[in-house]
Amino acid sequence: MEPQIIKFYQTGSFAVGNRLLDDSQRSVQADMRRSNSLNSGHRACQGCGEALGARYAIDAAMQATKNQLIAVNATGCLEVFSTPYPETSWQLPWIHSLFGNAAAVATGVAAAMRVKGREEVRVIAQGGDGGTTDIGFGCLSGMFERNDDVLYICYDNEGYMNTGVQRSSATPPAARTSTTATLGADPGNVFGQGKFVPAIAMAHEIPYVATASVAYLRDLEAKVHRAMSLRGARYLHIFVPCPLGWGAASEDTIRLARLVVETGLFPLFEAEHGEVTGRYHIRNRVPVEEYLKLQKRYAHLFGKRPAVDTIGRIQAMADRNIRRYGLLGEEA
Amino acid sequence: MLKQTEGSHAVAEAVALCRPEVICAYPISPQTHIVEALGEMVKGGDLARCEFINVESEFAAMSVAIGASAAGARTYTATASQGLLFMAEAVYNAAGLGLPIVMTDANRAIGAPINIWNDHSDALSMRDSGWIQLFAETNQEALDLHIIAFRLAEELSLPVMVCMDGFILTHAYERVDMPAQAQVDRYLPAYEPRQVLDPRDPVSIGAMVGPEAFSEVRYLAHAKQLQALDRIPVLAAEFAAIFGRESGGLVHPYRTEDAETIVVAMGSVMGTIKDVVDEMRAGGAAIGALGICSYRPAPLAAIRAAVEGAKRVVVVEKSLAVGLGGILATDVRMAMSGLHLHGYTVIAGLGGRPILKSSLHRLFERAGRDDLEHVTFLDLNWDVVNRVLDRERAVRRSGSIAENVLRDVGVTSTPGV
Amino acid sequence: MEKPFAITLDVGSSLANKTGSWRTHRPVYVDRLPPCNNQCPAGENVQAWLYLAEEGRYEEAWRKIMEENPFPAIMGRVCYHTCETACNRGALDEAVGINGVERFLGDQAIKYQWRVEAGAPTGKRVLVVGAGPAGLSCAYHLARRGHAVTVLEGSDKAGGMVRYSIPKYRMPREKLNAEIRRIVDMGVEIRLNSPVEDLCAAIAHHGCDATFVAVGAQRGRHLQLPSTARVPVLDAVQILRDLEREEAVPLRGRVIVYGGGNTAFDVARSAVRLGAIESLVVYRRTREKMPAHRSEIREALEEGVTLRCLSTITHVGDGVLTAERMELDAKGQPQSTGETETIVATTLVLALGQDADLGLLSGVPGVRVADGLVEVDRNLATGAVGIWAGGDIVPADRNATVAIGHGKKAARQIDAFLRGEVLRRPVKHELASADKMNTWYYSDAPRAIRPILEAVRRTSGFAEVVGDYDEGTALYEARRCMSCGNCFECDNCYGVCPDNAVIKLGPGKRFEFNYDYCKGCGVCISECPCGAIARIPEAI
Amino acid sequence: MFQVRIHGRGGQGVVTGAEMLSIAAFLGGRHAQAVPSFGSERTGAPVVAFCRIDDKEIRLREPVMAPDALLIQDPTLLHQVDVFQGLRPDGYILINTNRSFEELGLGEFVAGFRAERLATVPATELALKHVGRPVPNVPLLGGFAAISGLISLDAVIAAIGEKFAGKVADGNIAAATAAYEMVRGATREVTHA
Repeated sequence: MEPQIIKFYQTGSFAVGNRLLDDSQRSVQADMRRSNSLNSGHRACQGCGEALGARYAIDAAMQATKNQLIAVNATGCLEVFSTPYPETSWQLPWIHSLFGNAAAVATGVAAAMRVKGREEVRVIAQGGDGGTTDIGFGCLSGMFERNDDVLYICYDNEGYMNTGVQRSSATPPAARTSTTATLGADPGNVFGQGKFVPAIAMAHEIPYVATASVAYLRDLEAKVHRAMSLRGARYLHIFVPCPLGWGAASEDTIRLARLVVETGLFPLFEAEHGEVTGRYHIRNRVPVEEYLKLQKRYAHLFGKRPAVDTIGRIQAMADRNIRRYGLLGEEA
Repeated sequence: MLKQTEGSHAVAEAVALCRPEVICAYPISPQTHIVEALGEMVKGGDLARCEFINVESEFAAMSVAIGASAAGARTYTATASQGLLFMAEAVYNAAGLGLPIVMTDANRAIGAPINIWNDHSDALSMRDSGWIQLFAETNQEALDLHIIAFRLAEELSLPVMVCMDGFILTHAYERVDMPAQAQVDRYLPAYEPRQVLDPRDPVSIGAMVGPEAFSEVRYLAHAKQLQALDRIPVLAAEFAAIFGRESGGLVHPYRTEDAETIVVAMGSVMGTIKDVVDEMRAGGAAIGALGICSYRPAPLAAIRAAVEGAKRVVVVEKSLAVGLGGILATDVRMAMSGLHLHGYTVIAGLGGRPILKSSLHRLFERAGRDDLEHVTFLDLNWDVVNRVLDRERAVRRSGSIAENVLRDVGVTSTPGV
Repeated sequence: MEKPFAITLDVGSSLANKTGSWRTHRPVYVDRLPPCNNQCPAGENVQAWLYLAEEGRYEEAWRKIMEENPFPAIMGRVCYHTCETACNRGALDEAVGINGVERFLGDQAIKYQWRVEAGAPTGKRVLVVGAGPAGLSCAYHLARRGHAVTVLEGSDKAGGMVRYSIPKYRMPREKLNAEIRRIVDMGVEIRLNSPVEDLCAAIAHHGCDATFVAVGAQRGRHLQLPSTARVPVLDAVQILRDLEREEAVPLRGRVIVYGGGNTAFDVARSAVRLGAIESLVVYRRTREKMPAHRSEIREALEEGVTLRCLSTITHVGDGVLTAERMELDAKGQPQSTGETETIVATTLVLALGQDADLGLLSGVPGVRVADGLVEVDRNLATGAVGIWAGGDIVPADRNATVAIGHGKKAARQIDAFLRGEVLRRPVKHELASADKMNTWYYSDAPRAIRPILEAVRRTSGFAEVVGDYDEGTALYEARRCMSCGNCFECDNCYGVCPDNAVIKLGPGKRFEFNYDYCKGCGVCISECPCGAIARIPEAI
Repeated sequence: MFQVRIHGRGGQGVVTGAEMLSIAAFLGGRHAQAVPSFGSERTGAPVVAFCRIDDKEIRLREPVMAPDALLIQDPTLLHQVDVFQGLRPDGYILINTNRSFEELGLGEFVAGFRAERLATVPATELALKHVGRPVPNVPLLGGFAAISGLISLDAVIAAIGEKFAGKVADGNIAAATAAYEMVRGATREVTHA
């Protein structure tokens, strides 16, 4: 992640804007002229992390490309809430084809632009975790392997929210979904399954892979900018809380997106050609309970008899991430 | 220019003459030679300004095609059989979005049991997808239909599938008359998309449409196909004017004028049927044939006009609606509704079973005597079938029918029960 | 473009869908009361002037202070800055160095000779008795409002206790003089050497329409100690006054200061500077109970002052004092133990507090005095119409900042009185307490350390002990302010709204909610760093 | 219509042989249709290909059931597959072998056929010599031109030019020419016998 070079300011680089900074150093979201690529009137739930993540990412990409951008959208919440006939919230050329083919459709758009000599027009494909890590995975891997000039953005809310909160391969262990009931000996989603697609993306040795969270806007925007400065296949995996699916308060969306990072459960890093080149160092490490407790999908871990073992296993996952990605910085 | 070449190669050359901008390729027999040849032309520079993309599946092939077409590129791909089914979701989607993609389907059976040989099960499974589906009788027609297909697709903003029999045409070396680039350019103007993804005029393509408008959207798709019924003959006539030969159109009647028996079929088998018709005509039989070129849209009026003077209609089709009978035959019956004709359905050539002239002779003779069942399976090995059926009546057990048939045919070494 | 029906849509058409109807609660922008402002006895709008200072707009920041307090340079030195104790940032890392920034701004004003103009003349005349911080503050605020002010001062210099009880090492005189000069330059007349003995007479003499009395408490309390010898027993107030007049003071040898207030420490620290062998503060309770400010005690100890707590002096002998050890009872009150010890002493200084001399009020009808203090209402009005009192002579904490606050308050009341208006008390905003903040957004930024004069150099003279912030440091400190409860245009609400329902109005204009689209999710409220958005239920 | 059936094994260029035959016929002004007996055979498995030659458009799409000529690229198939099925009594047989029909044990079988329409040619040997690889298809076409007169050696050489280039084309032309000469010599002997 590109460090923002500022002296010291009241809000540093954490808030969206900063009136003390030069315009060019402020976030895209602080800009009155931001494109609002995903406009008001969309039908996302209150506090939707995906709606937020999509506007953050696409606005940044719009800025990076001087609005020469086309978006391809997989089926999912984002698609459904943004384009119910007769209204669309998108302000840029946008196409939705199917659930599992956003990466491939984007390849096609990029090919068309190349053949027409309009290489200044850039292409983004986007989808939820279901459309990315599960059903769209084949097309995604194919796009990576061919190194097509596409930035694929996965908005990860850890489940099939559009269809009523079912488990996906991005659903974390112990989480309750409508297909991982909190019943039996191991309630919620099982441990030892699922996949972390950023790491798989890295295995394709594509030019750029990064993770981001809607709670770290400047970092997210810097990653989009970095991605758009490169050609070839790029992947950005953005953590976007789902208040509905997770049983969280709508106002806690960003708080959750922050805590998941500060616990170590979701590492923020970036990688080029398969090698990690940067990571966010946890600023204020917190135990996983602080994150889990805010969500009803983990309610079965707490209560009168807390599931200490299970919480311990989740903490171990966070600790492993911290070790693996060096999330505590030099003092660690 | 006349040349002796493979059907696949002829199609590839014709596609190249159409100046495609994006081609997606995924290997599946018997379509591979087409995209191989195109890949060579792109890589070698003979086909300039074209992106050739090796995708990871047919689903991706059609998806890439969707993206490219929506972004305003003239787009082509080819597939067959399982490949067509694997891309089925995207096939429907391309039609729903009204994207003028042209695709070759090198017709092939669908498994299980896996079978690489020719029949029409694949294409016909997509009959309701919203694509225009044109069937070629010869390699000449196959290459001509691709040129017509791009024109038709782009005029209507609908995808067109050109169907040609796998192996029988794709792998056949025949004489074809390859058009000149100037001719093709005269016939096929540059692609001007009806809707396009372009930052200069942004739109959202692919909205979610609810009950309040979905029926209307579907009706409009239907209306567009009906429009195609008018355009296809016109485009065939224009084609004839520029290229000097008949290709395309809705149907191809052959000696139907005074025919009492009219054989209806699609694809390359029409050649064999025509030979048989000639031979039977020489023997005094009043028989003719009707080739269907435009399967979708279904040319109901043209079929009706061609058959209404006859006494009987024999539909010979390389497809089977399991549990019903004919697929093409059902369409033909619809065209005949109200006409008092005998209608016979013949299921033939499944999975590459040769359709022999001798068998057709016997078949049509029986038909002429109205001595046919309503649904006939041509050259079926009844011994094998009956043995399996008898056994299954006796023993209730599950298992692979294919395995049992092979055992009875004597191909496997496993002793029979 | 001839678009396919229903499948292809025109961009931005969702604006037709007014999602605001989903809302059950609405966010509302508010200004909450920052704890610093809430705490400031002078009523300074600390957050507001820090906001200006952090943009480098020093003169505007200074003028913001000057709206409440005419003495930033003095405050930046003698104010005990309880605002910093209240500062929400203290819980995050360390409180903002408000006092240092204030001094910086005050000094900037002196350096660049920024001035404040008097208001358009009203034709009214006000008499102020006492040119200490309360009186001068009152005079200043009245002058700003266009009233003619005459200040009567008994001493030969203006400044009151700031001058006469705070040593130079804490309050350099050129700064003090400059800030008083600025008030004089506004047209305020200060008559020195003009003690008032009869207020009614003075009012009649000067023909004024209202009066503010702030003569201060300048008489050191005396304690009659059993004495058997010649150890001189001196009054702390008198010593400090003598120091100011640069008269010789007998602070040599072993100096014992009896008392635990700031005055005691001012004397003890002065004794160190004057070459005393020992400077010992004796106090009858514990160090924690000392009324002196922590910084004062800390700096004194650094300079070599020693403490003897839980001791009372019971007898003055020949070169020695007798002290009795005390114990705290259950209520925290010191109780005798009967155990005594002796302390070698050259001089004993009594610093047991001060009383006011209120003789001038004795003939004023309606003015009541009780326990040595003037009775006033919450608006500092005495029982006599047209007469207000403030500063050390009314019941309140006795320090310069409180006095300055009194001066301002009285001036406002007097102004309303002169205009025939009733001053309406402004609605006090809800406090911007820490729980309303989201401090995640503030960068880690430990407090800047103000340069402190080395102890060796301090003890050898009266140079100012606590140094100034340079501009960079002042800016840094200003920018540590979290702007509690007041929008500082960080754009968070504008950024974090999933529905783009926040309208950014441009620099300095803050934001508006677009209730057509706000779904009421509350993310803006959660993520507002400074707690400037409230959540209220929709009427359903 | 003249129908040719070519038997061989995967890797021996059976299909290519049929295609080149059709090209040669086309170059001779005829209509021709070459088709493989479609399959996914791998190297070594028995393979069949067909070629029809006519003076008018060929519409027939069935496999060649009654060939006018058989080209057998691998004599080991004689014992595995009924290669002679449907062969017309006046048909041509050309076998890739060093041996005679008698030596192959076919003496009795071919007795009823016209002797001048029977020939063997060591096509693999010729291919190895001229091309360097055991691909007997092209020399057999040379032999077929000689035995049948249906296509000319020039047309075969032209067809080779369409399929191959450079040294491979040259080698195949040499092999086809050699086979042509050998078969012509042999059939002349028969004719004159």
